[in-house]
Amino acid sequence: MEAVVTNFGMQAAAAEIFLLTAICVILLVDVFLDDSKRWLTYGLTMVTLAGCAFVTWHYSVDSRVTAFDGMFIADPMGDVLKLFTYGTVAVSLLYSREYLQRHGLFRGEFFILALVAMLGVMVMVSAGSLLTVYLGVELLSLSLYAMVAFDRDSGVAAESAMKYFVLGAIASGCLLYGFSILYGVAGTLQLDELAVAVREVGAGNLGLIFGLTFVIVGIAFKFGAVPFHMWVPDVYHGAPTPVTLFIGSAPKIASFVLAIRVLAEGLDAMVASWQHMLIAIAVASMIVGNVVAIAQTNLKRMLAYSTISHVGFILLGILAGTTDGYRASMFYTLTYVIMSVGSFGMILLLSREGFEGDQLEDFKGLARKSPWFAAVMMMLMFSTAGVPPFVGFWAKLAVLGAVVNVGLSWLAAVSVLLSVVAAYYYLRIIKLMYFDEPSDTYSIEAGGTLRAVLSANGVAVLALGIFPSVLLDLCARVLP
Amino acid sequence: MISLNFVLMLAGILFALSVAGIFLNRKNVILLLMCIELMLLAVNFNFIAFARQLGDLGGQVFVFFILTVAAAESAIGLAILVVLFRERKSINVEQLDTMKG
Amino acid sequence: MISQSVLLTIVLAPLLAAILAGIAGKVIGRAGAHTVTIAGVGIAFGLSAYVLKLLLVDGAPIVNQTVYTWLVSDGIRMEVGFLVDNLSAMMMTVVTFVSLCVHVYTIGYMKDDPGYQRFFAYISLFTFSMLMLVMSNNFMQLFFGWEAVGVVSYLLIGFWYTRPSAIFANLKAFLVNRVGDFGFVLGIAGVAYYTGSLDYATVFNARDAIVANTMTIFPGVEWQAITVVCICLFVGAMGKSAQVPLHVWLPDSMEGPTPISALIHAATMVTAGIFMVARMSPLFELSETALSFVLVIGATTAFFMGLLGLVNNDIKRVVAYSTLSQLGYMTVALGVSAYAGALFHLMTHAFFKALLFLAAGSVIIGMHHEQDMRKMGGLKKYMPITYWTSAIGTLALIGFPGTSGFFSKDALIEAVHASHIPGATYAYWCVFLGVFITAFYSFRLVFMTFHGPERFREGAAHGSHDDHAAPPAAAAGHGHDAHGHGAVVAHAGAHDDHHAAVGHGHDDHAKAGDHGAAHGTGHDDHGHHGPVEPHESPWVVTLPLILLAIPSLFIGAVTIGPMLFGDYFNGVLFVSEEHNVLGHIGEEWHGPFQFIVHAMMQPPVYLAFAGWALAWFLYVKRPDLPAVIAGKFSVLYNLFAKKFYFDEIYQAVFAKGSVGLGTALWRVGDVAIIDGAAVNGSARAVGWLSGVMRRLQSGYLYHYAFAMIIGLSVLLAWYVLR
Amino acid sequence: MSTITWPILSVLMWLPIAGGVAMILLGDKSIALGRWVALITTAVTFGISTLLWTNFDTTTAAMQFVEERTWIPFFNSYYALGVDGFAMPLIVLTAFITPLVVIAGWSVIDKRPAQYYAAFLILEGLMIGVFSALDALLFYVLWEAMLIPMFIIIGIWGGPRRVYATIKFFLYTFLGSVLMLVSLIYMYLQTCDAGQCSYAIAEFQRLPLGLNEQLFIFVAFLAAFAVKVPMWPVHTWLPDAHVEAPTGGSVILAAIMLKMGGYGFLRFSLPITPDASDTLDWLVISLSLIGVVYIGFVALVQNDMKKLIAYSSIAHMGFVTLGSFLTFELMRVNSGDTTGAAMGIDGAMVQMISHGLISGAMFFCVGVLYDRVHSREISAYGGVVNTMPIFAAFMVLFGMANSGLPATSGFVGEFLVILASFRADFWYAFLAGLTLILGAAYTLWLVKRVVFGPVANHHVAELTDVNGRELLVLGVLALAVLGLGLWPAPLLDVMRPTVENLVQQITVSKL
Amino acid sequence: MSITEILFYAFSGVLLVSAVGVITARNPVHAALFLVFSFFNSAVLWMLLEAEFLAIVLVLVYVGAVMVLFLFVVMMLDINVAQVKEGFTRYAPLGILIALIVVAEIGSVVWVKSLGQEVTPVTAIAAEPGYSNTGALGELLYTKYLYPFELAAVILLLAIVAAIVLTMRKRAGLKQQDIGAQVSVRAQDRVRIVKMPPVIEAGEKQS
Repeated sequence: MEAVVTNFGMQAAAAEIFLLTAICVILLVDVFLDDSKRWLTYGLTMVTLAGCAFVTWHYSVDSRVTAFDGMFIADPMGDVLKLFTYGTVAVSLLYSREYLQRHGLFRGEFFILALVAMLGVMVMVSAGSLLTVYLGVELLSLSLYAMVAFDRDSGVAAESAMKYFVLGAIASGCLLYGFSILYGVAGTLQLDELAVAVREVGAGNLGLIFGLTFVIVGIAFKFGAVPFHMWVPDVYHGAPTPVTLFIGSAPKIASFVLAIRVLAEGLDAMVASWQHMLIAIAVASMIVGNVVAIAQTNLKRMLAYSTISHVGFILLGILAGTTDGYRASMFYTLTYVIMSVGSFGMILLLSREGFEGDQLEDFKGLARKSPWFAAVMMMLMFSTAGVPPFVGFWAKLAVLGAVVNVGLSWLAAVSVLLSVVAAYYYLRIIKLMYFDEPSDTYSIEAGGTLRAVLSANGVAVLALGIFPSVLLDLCARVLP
Repeated sequence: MISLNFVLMLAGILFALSVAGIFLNRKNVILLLMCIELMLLAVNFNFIAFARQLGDLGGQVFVFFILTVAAAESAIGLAILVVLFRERKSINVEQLDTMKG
Repeated sequence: MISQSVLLTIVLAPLLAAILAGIAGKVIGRAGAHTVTIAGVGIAFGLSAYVLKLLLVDGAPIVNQTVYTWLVSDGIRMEVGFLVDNLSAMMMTVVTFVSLCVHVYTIGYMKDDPGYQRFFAYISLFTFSMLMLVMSNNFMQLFFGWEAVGVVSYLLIGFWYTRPSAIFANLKAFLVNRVGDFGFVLGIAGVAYYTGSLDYATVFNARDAIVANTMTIFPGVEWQAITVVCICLFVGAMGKSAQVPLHVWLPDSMEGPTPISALIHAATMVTAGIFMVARMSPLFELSETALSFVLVIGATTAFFMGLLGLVNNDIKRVVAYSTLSQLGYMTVALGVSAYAGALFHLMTHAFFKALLFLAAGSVIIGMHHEQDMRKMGGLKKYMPITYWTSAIGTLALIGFPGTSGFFSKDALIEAVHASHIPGATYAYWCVFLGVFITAFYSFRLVFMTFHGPERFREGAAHGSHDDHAAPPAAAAGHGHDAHGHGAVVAHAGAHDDHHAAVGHGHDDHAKAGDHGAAHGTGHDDHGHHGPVEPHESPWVVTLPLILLAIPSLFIGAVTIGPMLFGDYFNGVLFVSEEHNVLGHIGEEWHGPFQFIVHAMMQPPVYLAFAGWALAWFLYVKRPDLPAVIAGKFSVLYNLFAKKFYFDEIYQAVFAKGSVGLGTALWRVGDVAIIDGAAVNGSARAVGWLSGVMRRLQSGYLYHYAFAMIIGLSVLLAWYVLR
Repeated sequence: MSTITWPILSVLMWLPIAGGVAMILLGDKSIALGRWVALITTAVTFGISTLLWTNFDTTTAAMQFVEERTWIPFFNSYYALGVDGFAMPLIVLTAFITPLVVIAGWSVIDKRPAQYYAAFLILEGLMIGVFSALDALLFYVLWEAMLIPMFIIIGIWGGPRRVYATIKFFLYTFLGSVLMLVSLIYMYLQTCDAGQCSYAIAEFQRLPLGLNEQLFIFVAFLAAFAVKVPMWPVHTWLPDAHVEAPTGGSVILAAIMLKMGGYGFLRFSLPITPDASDTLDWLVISLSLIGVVYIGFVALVQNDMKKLIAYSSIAHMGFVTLGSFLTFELMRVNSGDTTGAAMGIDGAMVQMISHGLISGAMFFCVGVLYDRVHSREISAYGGVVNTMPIFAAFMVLFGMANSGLPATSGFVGEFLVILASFRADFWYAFLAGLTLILGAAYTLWLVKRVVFGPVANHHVAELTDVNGRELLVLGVLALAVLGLGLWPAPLLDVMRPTVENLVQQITVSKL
Repeated sequence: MSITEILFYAFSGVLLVSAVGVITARNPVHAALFLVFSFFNSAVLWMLLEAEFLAIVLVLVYVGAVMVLFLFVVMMLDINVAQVKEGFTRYAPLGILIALIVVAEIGSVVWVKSLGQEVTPVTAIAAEPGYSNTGALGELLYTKYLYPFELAAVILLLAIVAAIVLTMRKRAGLKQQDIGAQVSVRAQDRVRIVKMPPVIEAGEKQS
């Protein structure tokens, strides 16, 4: 009997393999550690991330390579996004360490779940088939559900996890339903074949549009776009801050790549159809996100609504359906992740024993207590609001350019006007920090690492704002 | 022969039922989880019908994975449910409203 | 040749003096300040006279040269330059001469004032400004001088800045002037539009371009551009020369110290408007409508403002109303194209009116800063120089044959008589009757002040003070001797509602009180109570009186020939043939003496005598009658006493109206509509929307799911089932 | 020709920013040193800016001292700086005012002084950048970035309602400018269609645009610039911002930031959308005239000194917009003849510079009083002249300048604009001319109530006259106001080729 | 109509009925059992749709494992059955409306418009001799779908980790057997041999 030898092209997936192996190792190591030695798990996680980065960098590709019979795609965009994901996760975990320790959450499983979630992101980044897309989505989602509920002593965490779970499952159901219709009409699960089949069948095919609608719902949910956004505020609010931080960062890259892989690669011929749907969703997101954010008093919740509005902007780039749009959207995603990580990092910085630091009021008079971190937060907020010279502005500019370029100037106008509304609640934080007097005398207790990384994060927002080419050119290069 | 449309319609009705179930159930989270299972079942019907229609096993493979994932999902969902019940002593959906606005 | 450096020196000497006295006043001291400024003005006067001599005697050519280019915009070159011809040389000489007199006079008049240096700085600055005005060769610089004299006037009226009435008056003066300037600027803009230049010579050469144009200001009504431009320009003159209805500032300007009343509000600044219109004669000649307008305005001012002088008891205000009236005469002359007549009267008036004011000031000093004529009387023997000089001034003012005022006024009336433009008849009757009124109030002043019983000792008996019935003063039983600490009372009275709208019986005494208060010590001789003993003023005061009395008497006879009927203003003033009333009169010109003889056969002279006689009768012979007459004609009396209610109307309509409009625009427009409804309203709307939309985030899982399903259904319905 | 070979504009822009960063690093502890750092930085900047003037070639409308470096290839955006006759005077004005602000805050600011100076220094750099940017994107970035320090300045060092004021200020201006961003993007994409993608302003000016496109772009620009100027009815942020801002903030706001709007009209609106400007000039002119008259009346009834001056700023800025937009009406009325257009623009520019000096000075004056009495209410004063004669002299001088007295700079711009607007329409000139009355009324009434009169209360009685520092600031400004009023020709000479070029540019239809 | 079709329609009907039962049952246990019943029906239908392996897996994995888990949890959590369905009827009309809308939308596409495609005859999978659905699937899973297969494994691992981390907790006071400790215990840990000096009482000697 002849063995069927298939060249799976495994080195393309070297990073994933490395990561999976590392996860198993950490899992095993962690079992034998008692609580005082958890730092080892943490350290190993960091090493793993570094290793992943090395492997990804080492096996990086110049052009698209498929592996596992087309199930896996390695391309420059994927490599960049993966590297970025590692960085984001690493920074998130760095920010989170002290909080986790304080709240008794500094357990090996947290890192395992984080790494698995990251694996999910990577799978989505490299997905070549609707099936791998689905598995990536689930890998990520399931980890996140567990992470949200990770603080077992927190009722709100469990509540938000439950909401997240149920709604996420519905979204998965919709996504799958859409996949199934696409599969039925196009006859394939492979994204590249799907693209060909769509052209054969015709982009205006009713079945395809039908399936597409369900897919859009799934994607919009993962993004947290209106009206599929309802989970976002509650989950951001209820989850332990490190988890909120985590959800606010790497999964956004995943959502972006999900849209890119499915819509831009698989269903690129149907751009006319999904463009319209995304316009509606994007506008609704920007309106709801920005308007409701104004009424928030909890910073995490406010940032959740702000996320929703930013998702609207990310979608703007995607819905343009042009390479420039995808680039813009990718740039937006990456910068948003940087800003989001920094913002939640600030909450973690402020938190201490018995103090979450997630109320807006907690930022009162920060400029007095810590001028530097107030400045960091200010830069983050201005950047998030899209005020130059911070990087957030370039992100907005890029997507607006993409939108105007496809003749949707009105959409650009609407979005900039809404960004004015958005500016209000960001300014409010700056107001609290700078214009109000502190209401307590506690000082920041966070350790050196957190301070250093967060500082770097803030400076990055400014530096990238002055020299946005660093990142923009990268996006332009990997999305030819 | 069983028509494709019929199966798809069956799946569609199942999907709609599960959706209605999620909306109607306001007391018990477990029922929501069950509705989700129902929803996945509907999707599975689609895949199987299409697989048969297309003469392609890809759909069946997908169903296989959906079943696997659904099992894992149930496990995690139930685990969250347990945590929730421990904290709240209730799994009443109407009481899951501490966060809003 | 007149060199530019001479002209620059004329202008800059007072300026430098002003700067020195103003900035380094503390350093150079009081004596230093007046030395410097008098030197500056003296130089200016000397050189002005020299320039006049060069022009007249040596036949030097007219100077029209640029000092520097102020700016060039859009091809229009705006320059600072001098035009020195016979007109400006005359003005320069008059201005610097009167100014010099006033400078000297001020030494005496202001000797106790803490703002001594400041005052000298101001009047020197004024001299500079006035010189810039008259020497200008273009509209821009004219406007500069125009405004600059306005500012100095503003500063000087408000010289005693602690007095509410003074700072009310100066604001009022400036704003009313600004109304005129507003028209003036529009006129300048029109000139620039039609001729493309601001330079006099160029403009006058290009005046046909204006005539050729019409303007549609109100839809459907075509106006001659020249008429619009000229009327706009004249509106400027109305402001500066206090013509009805922009005259209201001038009586109030008497809040300022008397020397500046003489210098600015009688002799020089207020005649700037006359000067300006004369300068613009090439333009005005082209628009009969504008001339008629000028004529009617002038005539109205001449007659009706004179009426107000009949009933006023404030010595300065009476002179001020006579100034208004005389300015009206000049304007009438302009209106009938007798520009030379206007200028001639301007010059003579400058001398005799400055004289009258300074004399009034001298009386005021002598009376220890009392201005109410009812408290004077019989001063003749205490203040002989003042008496005689003011008598000369009065005679000149009423046009007593042979005095300078006689020549100018009589020629003027003749000119009006000879004119046939619309409004000339009205104007003639106004100026004609005005002669009588002028004579009456002028001698009323003289008789009340210098003749009759010596009322100043019975101060306490006068409980009521006509406009200034300040109850505290009456209650105090001191009458109106609010010197020294009484200043407080004066303020109280001024504060409540009078402001400058109503005449103030006294001028300088309050100041003395203020200073007393400010210094924390009593004031020397001005601060005491009780009856005052009048005394003749020091030589620095009387010398200028004498100096001014001389030209008041003689300058008319000397200069009437060349100025009115000769070629003095050849090439400067332009009179079209059909308007040339002076030329018409000039045909019968045979020298001053014949002029007097001729005039003696005309009614105006006798009218003047009649006024004189009536004044004598009422104020010397039967001093009890005026009150009776006032009672009989109380309506008329009140109308005059309230100055035709101009102030009240302006106060109600413009001042209150503007404030009301501003408040309405602010409260309603800005605060309520723009800010309240639009800006904060949209902010509130967003906030409200936020509140509503956040309720959608109910916290209930099934609602969330419901939203998703709705979203799905809508997307399906929209995109699939289209 | 300019003989400067080193990147003078970059130095001008970055030197203050570097100084500002240094201030932040120095911190409040070494503020004694810090003040000198701030002063020296701004003084040196001013010194360098005078080189700009002396080396300026007044014969050409072309950009001078041009620097260009690739910045963001993704957007084809360049770090391109350069000045012409519009930008250069404004840069010099900026560099001139800022040292005065530093001096004015010398011993007054005791709350977080390092940050205070840093904010002003950074603001200065950004403002200079705005005026010298040749790349629309660079312009926009700096334009918006400028809001941040001002937001902070008002918010931290402002008065009791500072938060409301500063957020209103920020959102108002932000709202205005975001629409401009969209139109910039739009034009960028149009240049792409034309072949060479570019954000260069010069390219935008050359870009052929249809009337409808122009109208949209024009309206977007109008939103941005009208808010900044500010024009009625989008002016209400200004009084609030001024009232609450610290003295230095008010000065910068009034003296320079408002000029951005006028500069924007001249640099963007007119040359880029000449046909839309032609179509909509009635709108701008009407708003300007409403501004002059309406705001004049509103200013009259203000009880707060700063608010009054703020309103007067709005009225004065009305002349800038009026002057800038006269060209088209002139051409219509005078059958294509553009005579007077250049005068209007000249007037607008002079008015900007002059208003920069005068309003700055007026705010300094208010600041001097506020530092002593801590009230901005007019009714809290009265008879200041009795205790502060020197100050009173300055106040009267600047008040006169504010009401457009000849020989002060305030006259020149108004005069030119009135002259020019008469050519277009008698009523334009008439309404604009009303400022002669209204301006005098509100300014001098203010002066009357504050400066003149008897000593109103014990606060006034205890006042001390200006100290040396204040005297320096006010004196320098007074000299500048008088200097510009007495001899504006150099300023006009510098602008002439640029103005003529602009007039020529906007009279050529893009259609 | 062939017997397959009749069976299919019949089981479909039962499936829908039991699905309705799932969402309307008052008692969660009943709901779970309805769900089990639905799965059984589905398994039959899948059989008819020639997905034999999946049908078996559905029964084994779902009914055998997942639903047992559900029932276990239902039993474990003490739920007040009485109030479970409160308010159900209040929202029923809206729920039914939603369901109908979704059905209508889906139906209009898949039923009325047949996904916008020609209705093509079913191309049955070639039932070659010895064809085994299980075998075919298995071959695919280990070749073409190896990567997803591995991922599925990770998901299961994740589920294990997650379920443990969320539910396993060491309660205070809980007595547990520590086998390691038991094994590694040494004699000396348990028995302490205490040497005591002999105490001789004087009286004893005498006895």
